Amino acid sequence: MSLTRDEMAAMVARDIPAGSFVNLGIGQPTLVADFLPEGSGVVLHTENGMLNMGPAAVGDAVDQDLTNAGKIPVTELPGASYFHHADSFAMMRGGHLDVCVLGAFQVAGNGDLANWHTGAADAIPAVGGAMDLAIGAKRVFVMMTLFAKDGSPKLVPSCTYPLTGVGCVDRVYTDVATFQVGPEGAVLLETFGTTFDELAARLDVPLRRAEEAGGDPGSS
Amino acid sequence: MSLTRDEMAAMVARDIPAGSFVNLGIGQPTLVADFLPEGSGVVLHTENGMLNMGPAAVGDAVDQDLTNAGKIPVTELPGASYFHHADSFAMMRGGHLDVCVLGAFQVAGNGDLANWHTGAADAIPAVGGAMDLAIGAKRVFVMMTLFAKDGSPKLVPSCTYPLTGVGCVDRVYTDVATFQVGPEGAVLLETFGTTFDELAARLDVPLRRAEEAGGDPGSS
Amino acid sequence: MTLICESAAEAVAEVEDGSTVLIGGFGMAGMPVALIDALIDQGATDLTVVSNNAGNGDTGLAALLAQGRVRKMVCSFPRQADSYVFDGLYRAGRVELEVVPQGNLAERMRAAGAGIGAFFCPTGVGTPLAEGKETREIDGRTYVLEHPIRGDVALVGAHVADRMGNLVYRKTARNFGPVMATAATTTIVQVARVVETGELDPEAVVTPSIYVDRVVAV
Amino acid sequence: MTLICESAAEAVAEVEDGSTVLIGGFGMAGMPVALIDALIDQGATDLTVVSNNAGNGDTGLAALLAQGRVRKMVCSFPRQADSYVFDGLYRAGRVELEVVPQGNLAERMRAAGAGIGAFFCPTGVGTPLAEGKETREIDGRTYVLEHPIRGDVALVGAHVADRMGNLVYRKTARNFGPVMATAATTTIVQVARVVETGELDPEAVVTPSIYVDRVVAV
Repeated sequence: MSLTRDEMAAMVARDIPAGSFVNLGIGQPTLVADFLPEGSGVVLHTENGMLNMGPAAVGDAVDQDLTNAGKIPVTELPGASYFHHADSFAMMRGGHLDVCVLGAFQVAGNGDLANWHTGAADAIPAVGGAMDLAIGAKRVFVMMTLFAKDGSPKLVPSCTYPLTGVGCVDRVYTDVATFQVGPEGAVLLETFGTTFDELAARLDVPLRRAEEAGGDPGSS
Repeated sequence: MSLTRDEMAAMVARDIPAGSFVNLGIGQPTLVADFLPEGSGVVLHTENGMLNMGPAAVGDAVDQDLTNAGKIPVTELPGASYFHHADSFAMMRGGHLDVCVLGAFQVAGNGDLANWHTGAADAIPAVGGAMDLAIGAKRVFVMMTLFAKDGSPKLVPSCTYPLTGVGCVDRVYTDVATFQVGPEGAVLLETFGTTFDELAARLDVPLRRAEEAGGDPGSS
Repeated sequence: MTLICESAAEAVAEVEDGSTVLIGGFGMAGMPVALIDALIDQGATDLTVVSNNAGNGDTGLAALLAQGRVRKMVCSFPRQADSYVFDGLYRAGRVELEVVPQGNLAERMRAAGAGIGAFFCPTGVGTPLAEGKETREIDGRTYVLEHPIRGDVALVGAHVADRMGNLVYRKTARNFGPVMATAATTTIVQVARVVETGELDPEAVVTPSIYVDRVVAV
Repeated sequence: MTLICESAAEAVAEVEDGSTVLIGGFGMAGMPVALIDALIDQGATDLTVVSNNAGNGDTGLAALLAQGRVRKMVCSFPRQADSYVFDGLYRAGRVELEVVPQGNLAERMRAAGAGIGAFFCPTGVGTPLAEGKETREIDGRTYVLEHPIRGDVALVGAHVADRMGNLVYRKTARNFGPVMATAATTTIVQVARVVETGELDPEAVVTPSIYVDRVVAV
């Protein structure tokens, strides 16, 4: 069985070490927050200037001065701090975040990331903080479906969409498999309702098994 | 009659526009604070991270966590703010201070400043914030005696001591005269107990009278 | 010295045609809506606007855009669910767009305020947004050279000012305000209220008065 | 995650020989004397120390210097009325000295913390301290290229920490602390007291917990 979005988020949450400083980007990756175990000590950063962000705000807790990077009202946990945008991005770009989780249009076997522009001629380009997050965090996780709606793979030998960052992705969490990517190429770590052979047949990117890659790439 | 140090400080204070943001460096220039008229609205900056610094602290007001750039205990005025060193020097280097008053070993007619190192072989070099102040403030005033103890002039055609900044000084306040310096060379603005001719004879730097220089360089 | 203004109209009275205007806010948080509305009434046009987004709904920056007063937008993320005003103008070729990674937008304004001539930055290397820009390898990593973004005017939304112009902000509405205040020749701030000098904690002031030219409580 | 230590000795236990150690303080204000004393006991040697001054009197940094544990000082202003320990070592050729303009010292550490590869800076142009450095004219002004200063360890004196490691400072003792905290691999902080998480105002936190590794109350 392939994973639901929530199950994918849970897989990502599982691989975030306790006490990490983490940025969950916008959209789907923000689901990861719901699956961090209680007492994990994970501190969430939001690019718009806050550490120790809490869950989405509901009811009376909604405050238009307190939103996440997706402009969704959120809450503040004890021990939070606020800072301005240059300080926030200095934190990202200076390599202080342990993990960043992003969505993607495409990831290449070498870790190249394309998640800001489809390259379509009539698309209005919008990058936000994606390029800063892509190069800033110590480890970058991507969370996406492995195949686009038209069935084309999103884990590719080389990105055809405009790049967000070069060789910046470490892990790819998808609905049917988890991969390690980087200078050594793509390594299959886990499958969900599919097999190495099925995936190797559908993907153009050269794929190795974790056992072949050596070491224990699954460890954090 | 030549001016005392206090009288020199009063001359500098006279030329600081109301409401200016001002840095008085260390040593003699800090005397200028005592001669700012009440209600001038001048805000003093100290490089170690404070705006709206008050007078020197005495008695119980001495607090080792509150000092000026010369490490002398000072006080805080209402409306003060504290910031860290990178923010403090960004304020200086970004050109936000209106006036900075510095001491000097030598000033050249073109505005070059030498105030950090005598060039002596056995001197321990120490620059502090002098180079940042020299290039940062909108206007740089120097306050010094015109002649060294050995009688040699400190306003010179070209600095022989190592430079602090290039062409950065606007005004030179001395015990016997006030000068404008800069790309147009040295212009005598005022004398105290001496004359243009006497000074022209003792100084090697070409000297013009304010009338020759045209305009009204004495205005702020 | 900071001028405490009676109205937003007075605060923005001197904005000139052709100005580069830095506008704070991240979405609506920290957006100086009263100042933008006053700028719309004031009439300055042919503006270059630097702001993270390109307007939401029909108010604030979106309204300024709708009036055709913006020649060019410099922003990181124009595309939002409710950015239809900008979208329409852009597709009609009636506004220029320079997309800048959000961190570069902030750091380039910080550089303008801090007297930095240019800086080598790790963001965007190997992407279309670095095309044509100088790159350099330093200690084994590749960087792109980025230049300051200066404003003639900054419009900032803060929370409280004292009468000297010291500012504090509120939660994530702080965002670009403190950086823009340092990067503009004239910084104009709207606040919820103005308090007497001495009422703000000097340890908690975020934008010192030196960066603030005009304040209006709205 | 920040470790709240029982003693200064525990806080500095892992400093290694040959480390670059950033030491906060401007004169004695903000000087982390307890951490320096613990470092003296701990024994790490062959250190490069980055600090604004080169020690006052016989305590703190001066005592570390007196023990011959510092190979090189990087500072803006070694010469003070009571810097006799450094003066003696320097004149005897027993310590190297790199003099850096104070603003460059701060900005180079800020660059290290912010991921900036290098920056063009207006300070020092045409002076001996820029000799041999790359210069460039940008928009009619000449700048010198300056590079980051990174620390293996930062020793910082702050005022209050919460148990997560968020910090506030006190008056001008803030000085280099917040910048150094961002520029070092391991940041070790001495405070007057540690409070429960949630007791510090999130709007007034100066150094967020992400930059703080070890805290000790002294």
